[in-house]
Amino acid sequence: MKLHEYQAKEVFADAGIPTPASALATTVDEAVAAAAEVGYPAAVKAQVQVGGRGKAGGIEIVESDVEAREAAEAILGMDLKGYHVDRVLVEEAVDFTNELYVGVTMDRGEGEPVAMVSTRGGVNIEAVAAEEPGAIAREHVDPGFGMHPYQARRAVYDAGVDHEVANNVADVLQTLYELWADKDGADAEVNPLMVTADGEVVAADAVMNIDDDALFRQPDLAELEEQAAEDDLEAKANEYGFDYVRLAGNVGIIGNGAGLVMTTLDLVDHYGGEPANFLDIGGGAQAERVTNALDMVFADDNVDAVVFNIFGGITRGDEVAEGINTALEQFETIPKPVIVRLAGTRSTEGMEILNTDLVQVAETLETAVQAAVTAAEEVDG
Amino acid sequence: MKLHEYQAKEVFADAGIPTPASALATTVDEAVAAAAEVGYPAAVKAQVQVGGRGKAGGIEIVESDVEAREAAEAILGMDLKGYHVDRVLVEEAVDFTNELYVGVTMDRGEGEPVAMVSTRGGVNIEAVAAEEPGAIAREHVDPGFGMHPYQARRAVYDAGVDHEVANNVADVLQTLYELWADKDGADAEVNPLMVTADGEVVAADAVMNIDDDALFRQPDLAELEEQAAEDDLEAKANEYGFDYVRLAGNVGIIGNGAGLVMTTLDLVDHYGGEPANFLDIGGGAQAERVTNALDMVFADDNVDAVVFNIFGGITRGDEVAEGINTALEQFETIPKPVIVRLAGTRSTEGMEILNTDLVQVAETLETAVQAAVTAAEEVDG
Amino acid sequence: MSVLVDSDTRVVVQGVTGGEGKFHTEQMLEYGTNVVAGVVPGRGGQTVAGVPVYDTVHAAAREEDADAAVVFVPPAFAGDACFEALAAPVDLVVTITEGVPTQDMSRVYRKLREVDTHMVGPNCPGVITPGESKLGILPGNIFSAGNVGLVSRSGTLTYQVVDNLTDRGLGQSTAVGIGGDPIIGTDFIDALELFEADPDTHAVVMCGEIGGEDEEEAARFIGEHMDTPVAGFIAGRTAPPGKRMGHAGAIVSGSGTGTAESKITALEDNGVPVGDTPEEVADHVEDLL
Amino acid sequence: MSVLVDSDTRVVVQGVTGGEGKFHTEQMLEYGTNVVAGVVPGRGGQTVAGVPVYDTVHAAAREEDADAAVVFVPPAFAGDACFEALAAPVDLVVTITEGVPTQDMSRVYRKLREVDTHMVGPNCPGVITPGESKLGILPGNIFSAGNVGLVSRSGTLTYQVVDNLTDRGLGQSTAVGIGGDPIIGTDFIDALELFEADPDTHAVVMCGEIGGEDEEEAARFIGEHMDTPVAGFIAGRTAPPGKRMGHAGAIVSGSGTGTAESKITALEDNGVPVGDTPEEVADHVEDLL
Repeated sequence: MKLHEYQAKEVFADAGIPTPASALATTVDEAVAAAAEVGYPAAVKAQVQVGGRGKAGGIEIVESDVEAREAAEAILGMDLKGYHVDRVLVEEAVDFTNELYVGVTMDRGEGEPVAMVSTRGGVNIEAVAAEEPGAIAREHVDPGFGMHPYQARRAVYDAGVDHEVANNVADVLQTLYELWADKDGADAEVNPLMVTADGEVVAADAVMNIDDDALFRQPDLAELEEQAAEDDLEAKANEYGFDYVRLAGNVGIIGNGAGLVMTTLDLVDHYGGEPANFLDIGGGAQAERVTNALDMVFADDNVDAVVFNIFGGITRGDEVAEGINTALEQFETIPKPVIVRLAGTRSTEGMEILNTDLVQVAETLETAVQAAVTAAEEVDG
Repeated sequence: MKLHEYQAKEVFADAGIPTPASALATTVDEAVAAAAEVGYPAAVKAQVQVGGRGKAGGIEIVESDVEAREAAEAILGMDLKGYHVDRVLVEEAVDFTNELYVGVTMDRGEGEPVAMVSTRGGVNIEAVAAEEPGAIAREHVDPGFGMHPYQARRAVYDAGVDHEVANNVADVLQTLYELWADKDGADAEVNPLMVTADGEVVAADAVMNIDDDALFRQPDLAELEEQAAEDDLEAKANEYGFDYVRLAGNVGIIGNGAGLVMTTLDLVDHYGGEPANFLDIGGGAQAERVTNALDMVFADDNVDAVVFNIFGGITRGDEVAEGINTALEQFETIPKPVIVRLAGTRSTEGMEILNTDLVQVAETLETAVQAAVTAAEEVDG
Repeated sequence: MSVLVDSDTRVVVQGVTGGEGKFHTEQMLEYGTNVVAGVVPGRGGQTVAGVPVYDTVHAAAREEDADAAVVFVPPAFAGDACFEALAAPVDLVVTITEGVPTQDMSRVYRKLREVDTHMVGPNCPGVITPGESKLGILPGNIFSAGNVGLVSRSGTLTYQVVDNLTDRGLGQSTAVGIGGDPIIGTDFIDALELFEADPDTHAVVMCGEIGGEDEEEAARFIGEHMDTPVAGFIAGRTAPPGKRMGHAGAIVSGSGTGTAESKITALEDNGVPVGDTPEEVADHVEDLL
Repeated sequence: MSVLVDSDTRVVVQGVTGGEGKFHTEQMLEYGTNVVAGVVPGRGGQTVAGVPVYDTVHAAAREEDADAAVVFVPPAFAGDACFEALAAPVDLVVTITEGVPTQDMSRVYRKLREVDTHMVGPNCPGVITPGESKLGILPGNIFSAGNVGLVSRSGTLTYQVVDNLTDRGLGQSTAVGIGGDPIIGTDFIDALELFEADPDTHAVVMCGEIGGEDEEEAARFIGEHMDTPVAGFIAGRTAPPGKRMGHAGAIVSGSGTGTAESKITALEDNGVPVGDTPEEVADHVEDLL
């Protein structure tokens, strides 16, 4: 779960990290009033969960009420990399002498958290990491002890931060780590952390992503969650609790287990077709989930044929077959050809149950995919 | 630092450990009103930081306003093992079916915390530990990770706590550990943790001792601190910041460093005298501390002679000598003979500076102690 | 022979009274797994599926000589359940639970490095030595005993590949589903090391997927340290960059690493033939044996 | 030879710009200690007492090849300073600071068990190898080089005993002030082990005091594992039970253990003569050599 910039800044500010004066606005009038309140120059920033907002026209610096109104009118309601902008953060534009980066994330390879500091803030830090890894000081943190204060200091001095602001930056990093740990962070970043002429530091941007698996114990943050799906089908997938990704092709794919579904996609490609989606219905697929999955894939106008591939471990083939029958019986006519392949637990029973008036069956993964590719070509042709 | 029972209960209750309804009273009328409020039967409990209050008459169970008044009149103002009782805790008397013990302390030998549970609560747990160590389940805690929930459960089940209340007891132990860790506890105990007929648990007593060295980061608890010194001299020692213990003999002892002062006591005994006190003025003894130390020992009517033994490491002999001179010059007549022995850093210079009109000097620890014992005998005789 | 589990493995099931825990305990018993105890705090003294229940893993290990644990407890308590198993101690912990908070696993992983216990998972289908013992939720009927080791990040994909192997008469020594979470107890290299040391494993299949660097590192390990031949499969060739596909492992970062291509190249560079389809993987294994 | 420190020991002083830190750095340099760096965050690049200052111990260890650290930082920061020294890493940390919260030391102690570094203290006078190097606040002038090892829980009592030894011409190989806090890095047994392994230590003096069980355990260690003869001293024979005398170690519990009598008996039972006075300790050492 990604927090919006304004949400992350509120969390950071509550923990004591300095942030600019700011206010959220959902209308142009609110935005102008907010700009007047925080004072000029002010920044008007689109609140969408996507990188590169500035270059895409989502951030404007304004010097007057007139400019604030123009910027708010331009940004509110705009489509920014596929996301609709329905709110802006209006904040004090900080006068800075330097831009730093501080961040905390989980190093998967090491299995432990890592805290990072760089004097190369204000830019794409991934690019810095790739091109000049030495420009980022890293401290791996023992998750038993948490980050020792000396580690925050060491990262800051190793990164070459000026002595005048080193203590302030170390404090921000320590606080950021503690937030990350307390709030089940996936990533927590300040980029840039601006250094002002009088040696203060201010978090000019804020990123805070929360581990979805830990939201159950972060009720305050879970409340903030909101759908930021790119389109209606992805919104529907969220509602149904599916892992779903929409793609460009015309072969609809439903399966259980991420690896097997990805493999099905790969086989569609391998046999000359183009996958229309990734849809993992997960383990223990009951009739309702099967119905929902078919509903989703049928609703995608791009889909010309569907391959339904279930390998039963926990999932029982007979239950899936019943689900498919029940789901399809609701349709007067089946909108797109469906090829079903069941394997594993109770798959023989399942294959026997399947209503072959409604679906085509296949014995193996390979033949199922080939049949779906062929069917899609026929429809498409 | 020891919290009073009522203070510890407030801390425990704030953290979610069930405690009986209660109110603090400093007058008889308040006590009667409090008893009426919590309901009868009620317990009237002297708030002094000493064990065995019950046997000493410091706890009474009362059934009516009349009994509450009698108990409060008897307990308020009483002298309980040398402590003056100026407040009582009046609380609901809990009807129990079982008394358990739960506690957390630092195991010095292992260098890590230990959590303990026993079904032998309500009695002197030290005696249980000595006579039947198996009756106390122990869990050593990794101070990096803190106490894992499974450890609380394991301690509770290993102790043989009934299944019906095991979860509740495990919760109390977990909370107690977290309090102990968060608040820099030295010891945290609930004895007894009462089990009621309906399977609830209630902390009928509460012990919370705080690590004095950590009070700087426990401002809320440091505020609670109050002098509970047994007598005026010990109160004065607290004021001066000395480690001081009053003893029964007539040879006053001042020195630097606990081990050396204890050794000086031992030598007084060895040479046939009796130590009047332990007084460690610590390192870096300046004139003011020397003056204060002499003031304290002179103020003890039991003292007939004083041995002043300083071995300089950080402490400089010349500074100590000046301190002694300055301190003694304030007296018109020196009230008791003072034998001084200086060794270590700048001791030669110190010995030269000493005003031998006011003090007697000795070259070695042994001769200094012997001289003091002799002087005390002469005065005493 | 085999790795991690065999018919002597004495298993305790944590969370044995839950829906999944109970169902799969019955399935494991039916398969022949030596399930000697279950653990649920407060349920000690009861019996589930004919197996005695204890309040703590410690007591189960002590009373029933259990040396392996399978964790079915809900995600919020799974980290603690792993710590409990490690402290019992047992030699192997297989954590089936899906959705365990990553920071909990980071703490468990820290502890794992200090102890001798192996851990597999979380979010994994488990470990099976066909004909001897299975710990987890793998469908026993698709496996057959033999000499092919299998290690995989994915559940149902594993079943697919095993199905193809079994169809050809290529039985398995042991199959290890390591799980797709960001932090796992046993990674590819750990499993490959075990297979390399097992004289009865004559070839190994490694099923990877997009995301992370583990397959690349495993490829280097194979090149440098393994004599046993390995065949590979990588899922996610057609996954677009930046999209999260299912579990945490299946995401392609924007840069050049973590892609199917980089993984396939790394494997092939280290002498590992990679199949385009599960069927082709079985072909490669036949060639290698 | 000697234990823990010698003239090759390269020392970094943490908290070198504080009052005590600066004074004792000068004292150490004057004694001949090879102090190569100081550390104070934010003061890197400065010089104190002729010694270069770094922002981190890591940088000091890297740039100046420091292999030992002396900690003079205030109690609130001392635990962190110990962790910093352990991570640098250095081979020896001597923590002088008094009043470090016990829970902080418990965490440091946990870390100590995982690393190869020795730690002495906290709340200790330090370590000295006479004529070579001293790390801490011990008054160098009372020591003389020789073959008697000394280990003590107490500061000024150590000086007293050393004074008596030096007076008789009984020089010291190394003196280790282990400190009287509840949790310390090096205990009696650790120090005795080092002395036993040192061919140039021909006898050892062990100064204990009332409280805890360490002296009793050390006595058993001596009886079972030491060929080098040991003489003992125990302070607090006249201390009444239940009274806290000075630092945390000096408290007698109500029961039979932790008393001077139990410690003296344990030592004597293991062949360690115990002096009634510091003077008598020197007598015993003369007899043992």
